[in-house]
Amino acid sequence: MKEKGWKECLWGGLIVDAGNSVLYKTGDWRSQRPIRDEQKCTDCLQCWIMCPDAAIKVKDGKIVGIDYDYCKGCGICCKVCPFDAIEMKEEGEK
Amino acid sequence: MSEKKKMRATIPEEEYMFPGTVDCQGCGAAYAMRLALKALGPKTMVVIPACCWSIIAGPFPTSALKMPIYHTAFETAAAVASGVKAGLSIREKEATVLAWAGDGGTFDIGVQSLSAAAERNEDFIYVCYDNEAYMNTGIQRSSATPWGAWTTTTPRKHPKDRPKKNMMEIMAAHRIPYAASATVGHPEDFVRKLKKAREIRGTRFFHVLATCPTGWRSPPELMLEVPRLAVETCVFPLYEIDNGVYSISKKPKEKLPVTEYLKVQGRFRHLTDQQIQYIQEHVDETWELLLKKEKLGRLF
Amino acid sequence: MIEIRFHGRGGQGAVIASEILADAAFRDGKYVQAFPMFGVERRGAPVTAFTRIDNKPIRIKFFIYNPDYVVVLDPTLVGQVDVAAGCGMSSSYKEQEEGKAMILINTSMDPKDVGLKGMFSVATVDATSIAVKYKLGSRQAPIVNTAILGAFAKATGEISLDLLLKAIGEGVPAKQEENAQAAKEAYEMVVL
Amino acid sequence: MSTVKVITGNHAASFGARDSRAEVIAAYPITPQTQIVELLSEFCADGTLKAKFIKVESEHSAMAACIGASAAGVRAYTATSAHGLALMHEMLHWAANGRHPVVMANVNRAMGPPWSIWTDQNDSLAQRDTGWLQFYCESNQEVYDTTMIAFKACEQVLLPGMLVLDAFILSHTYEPVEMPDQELIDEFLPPFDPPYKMDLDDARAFGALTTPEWYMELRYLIQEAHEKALVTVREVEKEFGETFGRYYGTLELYRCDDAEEVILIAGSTASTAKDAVDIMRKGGRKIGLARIKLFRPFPNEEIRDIASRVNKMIVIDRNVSFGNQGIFFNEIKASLYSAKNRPPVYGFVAGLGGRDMKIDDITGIVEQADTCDIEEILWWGVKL
Amino acid sequence: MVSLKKLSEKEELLAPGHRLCAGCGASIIVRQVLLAAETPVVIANATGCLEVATTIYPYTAWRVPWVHSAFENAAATIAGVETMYQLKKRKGEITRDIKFLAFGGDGGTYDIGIQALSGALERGHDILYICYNNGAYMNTGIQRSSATPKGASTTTSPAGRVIPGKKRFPKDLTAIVAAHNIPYCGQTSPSFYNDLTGKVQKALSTEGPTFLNIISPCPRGWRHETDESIAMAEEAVTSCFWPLYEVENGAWRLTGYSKQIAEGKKEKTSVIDWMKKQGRFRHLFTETRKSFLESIQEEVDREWENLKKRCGY
Amino acid sequence: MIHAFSGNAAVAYAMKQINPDVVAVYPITPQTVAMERFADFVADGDVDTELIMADSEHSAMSCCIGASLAGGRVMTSTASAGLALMWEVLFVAASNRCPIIMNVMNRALSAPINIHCDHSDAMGARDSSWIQIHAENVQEAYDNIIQAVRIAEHENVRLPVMTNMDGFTLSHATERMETLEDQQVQKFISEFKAIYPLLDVDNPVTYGPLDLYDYYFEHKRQQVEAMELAYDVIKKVGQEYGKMTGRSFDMLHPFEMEDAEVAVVVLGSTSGTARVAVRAMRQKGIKVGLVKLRVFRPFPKDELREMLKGMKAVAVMDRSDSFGAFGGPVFSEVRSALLGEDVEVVNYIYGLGGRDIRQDQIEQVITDMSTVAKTGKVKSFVTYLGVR
Amino acid sequence: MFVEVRWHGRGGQGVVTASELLAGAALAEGKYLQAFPEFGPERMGAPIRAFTRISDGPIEIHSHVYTPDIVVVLDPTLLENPAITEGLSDEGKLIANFSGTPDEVRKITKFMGRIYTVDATRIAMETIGRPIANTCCVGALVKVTSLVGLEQVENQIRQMLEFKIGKKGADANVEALRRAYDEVRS
Amino acid sequence: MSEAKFRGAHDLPPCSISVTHELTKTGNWRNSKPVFHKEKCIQCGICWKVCPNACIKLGEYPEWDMDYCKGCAVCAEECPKDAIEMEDERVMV
Repeated sequence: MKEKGWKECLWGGLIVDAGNSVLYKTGDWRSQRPIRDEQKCTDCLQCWIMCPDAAIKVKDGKIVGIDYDYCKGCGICCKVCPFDAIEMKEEGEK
Repeated sequence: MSEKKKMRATIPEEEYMFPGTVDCQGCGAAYAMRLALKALGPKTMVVIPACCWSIIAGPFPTSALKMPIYHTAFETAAAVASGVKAGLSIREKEATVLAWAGDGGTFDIGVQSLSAAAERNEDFIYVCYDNEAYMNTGIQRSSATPWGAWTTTTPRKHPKDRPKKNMMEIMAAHRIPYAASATVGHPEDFVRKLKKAREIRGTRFFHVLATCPTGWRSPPELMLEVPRLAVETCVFPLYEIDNGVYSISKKPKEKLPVTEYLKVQGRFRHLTDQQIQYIQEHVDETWELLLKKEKLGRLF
Repeated sequence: MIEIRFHGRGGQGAVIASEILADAAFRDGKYVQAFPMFGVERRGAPVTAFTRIDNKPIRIKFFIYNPDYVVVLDPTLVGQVDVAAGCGMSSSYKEQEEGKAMILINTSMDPKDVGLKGMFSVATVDATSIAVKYKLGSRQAPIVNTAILGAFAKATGEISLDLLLKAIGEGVPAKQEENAQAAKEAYEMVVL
Repeated sequence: MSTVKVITGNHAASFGARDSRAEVIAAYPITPQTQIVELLSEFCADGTLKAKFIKVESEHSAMAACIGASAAGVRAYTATSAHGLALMHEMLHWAANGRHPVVMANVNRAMGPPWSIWTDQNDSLAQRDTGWLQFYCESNQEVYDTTMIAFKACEQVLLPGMLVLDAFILSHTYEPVEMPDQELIDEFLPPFDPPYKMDLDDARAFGALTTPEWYMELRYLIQEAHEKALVTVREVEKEFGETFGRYYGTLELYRCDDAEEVILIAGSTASTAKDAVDIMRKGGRKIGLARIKLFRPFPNEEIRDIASRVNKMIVIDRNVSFGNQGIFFNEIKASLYSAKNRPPVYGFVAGLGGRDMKIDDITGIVEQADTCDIEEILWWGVKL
Repeated sequence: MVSLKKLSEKEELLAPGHRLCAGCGASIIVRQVLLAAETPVVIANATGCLEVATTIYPYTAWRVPWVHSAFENAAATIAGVETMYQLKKRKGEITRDIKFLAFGGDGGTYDIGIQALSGALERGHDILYICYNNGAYMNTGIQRSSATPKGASTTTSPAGRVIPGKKRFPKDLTAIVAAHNIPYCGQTSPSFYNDLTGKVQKALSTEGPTFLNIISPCPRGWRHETDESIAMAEEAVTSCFWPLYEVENGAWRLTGYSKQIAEGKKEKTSVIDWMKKQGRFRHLFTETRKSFLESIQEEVDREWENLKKRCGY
Repeated sequence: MIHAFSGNAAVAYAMKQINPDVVAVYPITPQTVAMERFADFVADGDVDTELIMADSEHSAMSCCIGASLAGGRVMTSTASAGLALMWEVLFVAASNRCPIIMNVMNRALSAPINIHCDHSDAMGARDSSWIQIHAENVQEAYDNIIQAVRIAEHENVRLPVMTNMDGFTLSHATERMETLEDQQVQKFISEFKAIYPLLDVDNPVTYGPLDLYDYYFEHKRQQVEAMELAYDVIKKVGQEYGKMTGRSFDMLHPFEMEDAEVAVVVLGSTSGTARVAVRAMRQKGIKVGLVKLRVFRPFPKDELREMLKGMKAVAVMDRSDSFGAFGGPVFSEVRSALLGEDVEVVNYIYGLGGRDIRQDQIEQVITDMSTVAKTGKVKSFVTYLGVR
Repeated sequence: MFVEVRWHGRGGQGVVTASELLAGAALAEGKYLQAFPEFGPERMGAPIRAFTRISDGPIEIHSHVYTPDIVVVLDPTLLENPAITEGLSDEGKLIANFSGTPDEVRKITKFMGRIYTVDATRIAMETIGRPIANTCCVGALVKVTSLVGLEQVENQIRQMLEFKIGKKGADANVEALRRAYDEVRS
Repeated sequence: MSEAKFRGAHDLPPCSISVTHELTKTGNWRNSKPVFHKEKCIQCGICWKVCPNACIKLGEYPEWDMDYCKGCAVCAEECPKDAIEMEDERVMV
C-alpha cells in the first residue's frame, strides 16, 4: 500500500476498507509448513474450525487447500487432525 | 454519693464520633458510623470517598471523628485503603483500616477498585452504607436503587425499571473470607458482626441498609423502624457469609407483606398493586434462594 | 563509532543479541547503546534491533540507517526485507571507512551465492545447525543469536571472543554453557 | 563501590526506585512501561527491596493506592504511560493538591486514537496544570539519578514528581548506567517522614470538604510550594552533584557561551541534537542548545537569561495542543513576553507518535528556521 | 448441534492477515463466535492483543463494524452503540436485527474493565460480552492479572526462590457475573467448538445482557508449543480447571464434557498433568513445591464439587 | 419565549429542543439538576432520547463515544472530578472525531473537595482537542449549546464541543432569558448526518486501530487542521444564530475597546461583572476596555493580538492555575499570542473554589492597570486576587 | 430600577423558592431578574442565604449581593445574627418573620433603617398547617416594596406549586400570601 | 467554626488537613426539641443507643446536648415508654 499524506487519510485512523488485512501476508512468518495428504483427509473440517488464521480453504464443505499466504505455521491443524492427514515440514524442505 | 443506677448500654459505651456532624435529621448513615466506630474501637483509620459522609464529617478545618480520616475520590475507597494498609504494614504499625463508602461509590463507580482489592484479599473492612441512591448530589438513581423506586432521574412516571444489583452475592463470588448484611435498625447485630469481622484477616465486606429520610421520603424519626420493616418483610435479609457458609441472622417469625415496608416511604407512593405484586414475587424468590443456600453448606 | 543492525524474526533472539553485543563491548571499556525497533509484531514476524559502540559517550538516539555491519539471523528474510539498506554508506555524523562494512548472514550457503551486492562484503555462518546441535530453542524455532554473535566476533574483529563469552554467560537466561559452545563453534565456522 | 550496568531506561527507573528505597509500589502494566514494574516485582519477590507491591487493577487505582500509602507516611512509587496517565488524571490532581510526594516514572507515549505506543510528549505535557513536578530525562543514567533527586526534592516541598522518559528511545534502549553505593544514597536520601500523616495518636482528617472560605488559600500554598520547588530542585541537584559527581541543572545549556542561536528542546531528542549542534558548529554556525530538564516548575528566569544572549531561538516540540500550538513553544513565548531584548522564537512540531528524529532532522529544522519570518508554528516531517 | 459443514458455508468475518501470534487462541475464538452468529453483528473491542494485532493502520482484519475506544470501556462503548440501535429501532429507522458483541481480554474484563461491564449488566443492555481469557496481560508482555491461575509465573508475579509464582486463586468472574442476575452467562472453551457455538447462539438469542468467559490458550504466555493450543484448552476442561457450564435465569447447569464428567461418563483428568505441559508452571515441579502443587489440585477439586452442588449434582 | 431559568434548567430545555438521540450521564454536583430535569422530559415523552444512567463518568463518555460512532447525535453533561475521570476518553472522543456536545458546569477540582466554581476542570482538558466555549450568563449557556450542535457536526470540523458555564454562579442562578421555538431550533441545527456509522452493517468500518509511526503524525496533523477550520465555522454559526436572535456571538467580545488604553481579558460569568466595573471606571475617566473570551479552543490568537495591540496594559483574569507555571493558562496563552507587541500583560488569578468575585475587586484591577499604564512599572506579574 | 434583595433562612424553609417566586413574578411583569442561593453543603436546618436582583434592564453582574436594598429574614431565630444587616444601609429595609413589633426587632438587630414585621409562622400554621414562612414573607415584601404586583405572585404560586403539592396546597399558600400582605406591620 | 484562628494562607496546613475537632453547632437546625418525662423512664438506654448524632449522654437518665441536637425525634419514636415527647420550637417564638 502506498503511504498516504495527511490530507488523504480519513480522520482518526478510520478504516473503511473492511478486511483489507488480506493485503498483509503473514505467510512469511512461517518456519514450518503444513502439508495436507488428500488421501487421508476426510473433510471433517476440524482443522478448518481450529485454524487461528482462516488459512484452510474450504469450498462446498470440502477442503481445497491451505492458504500459504497467511498460514503462520502454528501446527494446530496437524495436531487436531484425527486422521493424521496434515504433516508439518521444515520450510524449504520438499 | 452512692453509685446511681445507670442507663443500660447494649452497645459499647465509648463514643468515637462527636456530635455536630452535618447530616440531615434522622440520618442512618451517620448513625451507622457511630455504631461502627464503637464496634471497631480506637485503633481504626477511616477512608471515605466522595459521598454524604465527606460532608457529614465536617468541612475543613473540622473533623467529626476521633480517628484519622482520609477523604478521597469517589471511585477509590478500596484502592486508597489498600495503600494505607500497605503503608502501615511496611512500617509494621497496627490499625484496622475501615473503608466507608455509599452505594454509588460501591455499586457503581467504585465497584472496580473494590473488586480488585477483594481479589488481592487486601486486609481491610469495607462498609457500604446503602441508602439506595446518590443522596449527596440529590437523590439520583444508582444501581442500588430498588426496582420501582422514585428518584430524581427515575421520575414517578418512569420509576426505576431495573432490579437492584445484588452486591452481597457479587462480593461473595469474590470468595472473600467474610461478608455480612446489616441495617441501622439492628444496632446490636451490626456491632456483633463488626466485632467478629475485626478478628478476621483479609477483605471483609458489609452491606448496611442506612435510612435516608430525605431521599426515601420517610419521617426522620422512623430511622430504625424502616430498615426493621425491610428485614421483617425480607426485602433486605440479614445474613452472613463466613468462608463460603451462609447463615441467616434473623428470620422473621411471620414474614410481613412488602407493602408494610413500601407504604412508609414516599419514594414508593406511586406504585400500583400490580407493581407491588411484582416486588413481592421477586422478594419471595430471593428469600427462598437464600434459605436454600443456607441449607447447602459451604458453597466456595 | 560503529553501528550494527540485526534482522531476525520474533522469537529468534535478535534483540537479546543486540544487548549481548553491547554488553561485550562495554566490558571492553567502550560506550554502548542497544535497542530494538519495537513493533507489535508477534512471534515469527520480522524484527530489527540495533547496537552502537563508540570510544566516547553516545548521545544520538535514533534508528540506525547506515550501519557498518548488518547481522541477519534468518536467511528467509533476505528476500523479504531490504537487509542491505544503507549498509556501508556515510552519514552526517560518521564517515565510512572503505571496505569495512559487512553483512553477516545465517545460512549454509557460501557468501558469494547469497546474491547481495553493494559497498560491503558478505560473510555467512550456518548458525541454525549449530543451534540445533546444542538444542537451543526448539527444533521448530531454534534460537541462533549466540551462535551468530560468535561468528560476528571473528568476521569483524570488533570484539574479542573472551568478552563475548562472558557477556553471553550473563546475558542469556538458560543453557549458558551450550550457548557459549555454540558461539565458539560459530567463531570457527564463519565463512568470509 | 559504585557499579556500572548496561541496562534499559526502564530498568534504570526500577533500580532508581529500589535504591531510593521505595516502600509501597502500586502499578498497572502498560506498554512501554511494563519492564519497570516487572523488575520491581522481581526485586520485591527476591527480597532485594523491602517494599509492598500492590498489583492494582487500573492506573486510577494505582495512583489512589500510592496516595493512600503516602498518607500513611511512607515513600510511594509508581510508573505509567500515556493512557494510563490519562486515566489517573483525576488522581494526579488529588496527589498534588493533597500534597503527597509520590514519585512516578512516566514513559512518554502518544495518545490515541489512532493508537500508538511510540513516543511523544502530549501525555505528560497535557498534565501541566496538575501541580506535579516534571523532570524530562535525556539518558538512562539521568533516569536513575533523577529518581533520587525527585524523591528528595518532592519530599521537601510536599509535591509529587513525575520523571519523564521517552518510549523505546530510552525505555527500551540499553546504555551503561552507574549506580553508586547504597550507603551513600541512604545518606543523600534519608527515610521519608512527612509532617502530617495518618496517625492514631494525632488523628486528623485529610482532604475534607473545603468551602470558598479557605479553598483559594490552599491553592495559593501549592503555587508557593512550586516556587520554592524551583530553588529546592537546584539545591538538591547541587548536593547530588557534590555527592555523586553528576550535574544536570534545571535548564541544561550546551555550547551556549558564545552561541548566537539556540535550540530549545526536551527529552531524548536533546541528546541527538547535541551531536547535531556539534556538526553545525563544525560547519561554522554559532549554535547552542538549551535542554528543558525541569518543566514544572518552569525555569522562567533561566529561559529569559539565555534569550537575552542570543539572536534566535528555535523550539522543537514533540507535542501539540490542538487549537493552539506546541506546548513548550507556547510556554516559552509566554515566559519571554516581558523580557526586554528578546530574540525571535520559532516553533516546530516534529516527531509525533515516535516519528524518528535524526541529526538530519535537527539540522533541517535549523536551516528551515533561517527562512522563517514569522513566529508561527511549523510542521516538520509530516507527509503531505 | 451445528454442523461444521454448514458453518463453513458462511463468510469468514475475521480476515486472515491479522498479526496475532501463530497458534493464538483468541483468533480461534473470534472465528468460532463470528461463525456462530446468525445475524449481523457490531463489535467493540477492549485494548489487548486481539485489538492491536487485528487493526494496524491502514489494515483491518474485521469484516464487521468494529470499534476500539480504550482499555477499560468496551462494555460501555458497546452499550452506547446498542442504545443508539434501540432508538433507531423504536423510531423504525432500522428494522433488521443486529447483535452487539464486545470482546475483552482478561485484563480488560477482570480488572480494568469490570466496572464498565458491571454497569452495563445492571442497566440491562442487549449485548453479549465475551472475555477471551488467557490468564495474564499478554499484550504488554505477560503480567499478572486477576485471572492468572495460582502458581503461574508471570513477569509481575515471578517465581522466585521464595515465592512460587502467583499466590492467589483467580477471580471467579463467571460467578461474579452470574451474581448480577443476568439472563444468561457461561463458560466455554474453543476446543469444544460445539459447546462454544451453541452458547454463543443461545446468548445472542437471549434478550438482555449476556456474558461468556472463554479460555484462550496463549503459547507465548503459557509457554507451550504453538500446535498445542487446542489441546491445552481441552485439558483445561477435562481437568475441571475450566468447567463448561451456563447460568440461565439463575439456574446453574453443567454442559458438554463437564456434564459428562459429573455424570460419570467421562474421566476427570489431573490438573497437575495439565500444568506440567506449560512452561509457566515449570518451577512448581520440584520436591519442595510438591505440597503447594497438591494444594492447587485440592482447590480445583473443591471448586468442582461446589460447582456440582450448585448445578444440582 | 421568555423564561426565568436557572442555568441547569436552560441546559435541560436546550437539550429538550435539540432532542438528541442518546444522552449518557452520571450525577455530579452542580450538574445534577439539569439531568433530573432532562430525565423528566424523557419520562414524559417530550423527547425521543435514550437516556443512559452510566456507572461512572468514564463509562458515560464511553457510552457517548459508542452511540456517536453508531451514528447518533449525542450529548452529555458533567463537572469537575467527573471531567477529570473521563479525561482519558476525552482524547478518544476527539480523535475519533465524535461530534459530542458536552455541557460542563465548571467546578473546582479536588483535593480538598470543593463544589464551587472555577475553571481548572475545563482548562485541564485544553489539549484534548475539544472545542471549548464559555458562557457569560444563562442566556448564553442556552445559546451556546444550540450553536455547538452545528459547530460540532460541521463536515469540516467533526470535533466534540464542550460548552462551559460557571457552576452555581450560573448553573443555580435563575435569570431572565429567551428561548427559541422548538421548530426554530430544529431548523437551525438541521438533521444529523451520520458519516460511516457503525450500525451500517453492510459497510463495515473499523474505528480506533493501532497506528505505527508511519501514520500517527499525519493523523494528528489532520486533527489540528480540523481545529483550525473550526475557527471559521464557529464564527459563521455565531453570525447566523445572531441574525436569528438579535444577539451577537463571536470568538471574542470587545467592550469599549475603541479608544481603550488598558484592557481586561476574562471569560465566563465574571465578564458580566467586569463590564459593570468597566462602565464604572469609565465614569471615573479611565479609558478601559474589556475583552470577553468566548471561545478558548480554538484559541483566537490572531484576533486577540489585533484587539490588544497598542494597549498600554492588559490584565488577564484566570479562574484556574497551572501550578509551577508563570501564571494561569489563559495568561500564558494570551502572552504567547501577543509576543512581539509592546503591551504589559499582567495576570490575576481569582475566584478559585468559588471565592466570590466582586465588582470592586475588578475595579481595583483596572486601577492597577491604569497605574501600570502611567508608570510602565509592574509590581507583580501574577497576583492572587482576594487571597488572604 | 435596580433592586437587590437578600434572604436569610434555614435549609428546608423554602428560601430558594421564595426568591424564585419573586423572580418569576418580576419576569411576568417584563422585568429582568436574577435569583440564586448561596450554595453550600449545608443540610436541612442550617442557616442559608439567597439573593434576588430585579431591574428594568439586563443584569450583567454575577457576584453575591453585598449591599442589599432589602433584607428578608424568614426565621426569627436568626435575627440575633449580625450577618443579617451586613451591608444594609440605613436607607434599606428589613422585613422579618417575627411575632412582635418592629421596635423589638430594632432592639435585637440595632438596625436603624425601616423595619417591618409579619407573624409569618403563625399565619402559615393557620393557613398551610405547617410552619413554612416563605410565601408569607413574599407577601410582606410585596406590600412593603411594590416591586411586583400581588396578583403576579399569586399566579406564580399557582404555576409553581400546583404541580408540586396540588391545588389545595397552592390555595393555602395564596391565602397565606394575602394574609401576610394585609397583616404586615411597620 | 474556628476560622478565626487562621488569618491567611500561611496559617494553614499545607493542604486540607483538619487541625481541630471543633464542630458545627447543629442545634440551631432544630425545629422541635425532645421533652423528657423522667417519671416514665425505665433507664433502658435505648434513646442513648439510637441517637444518630451521639447527642445523648449515658448517665442515670438521658441528657441531651442541645448545642447539637437536630430534633430528628428518633429517640422519642424509639422510647418504649413514651418518656420522650417532641415539642415544636418555632411556634413558640
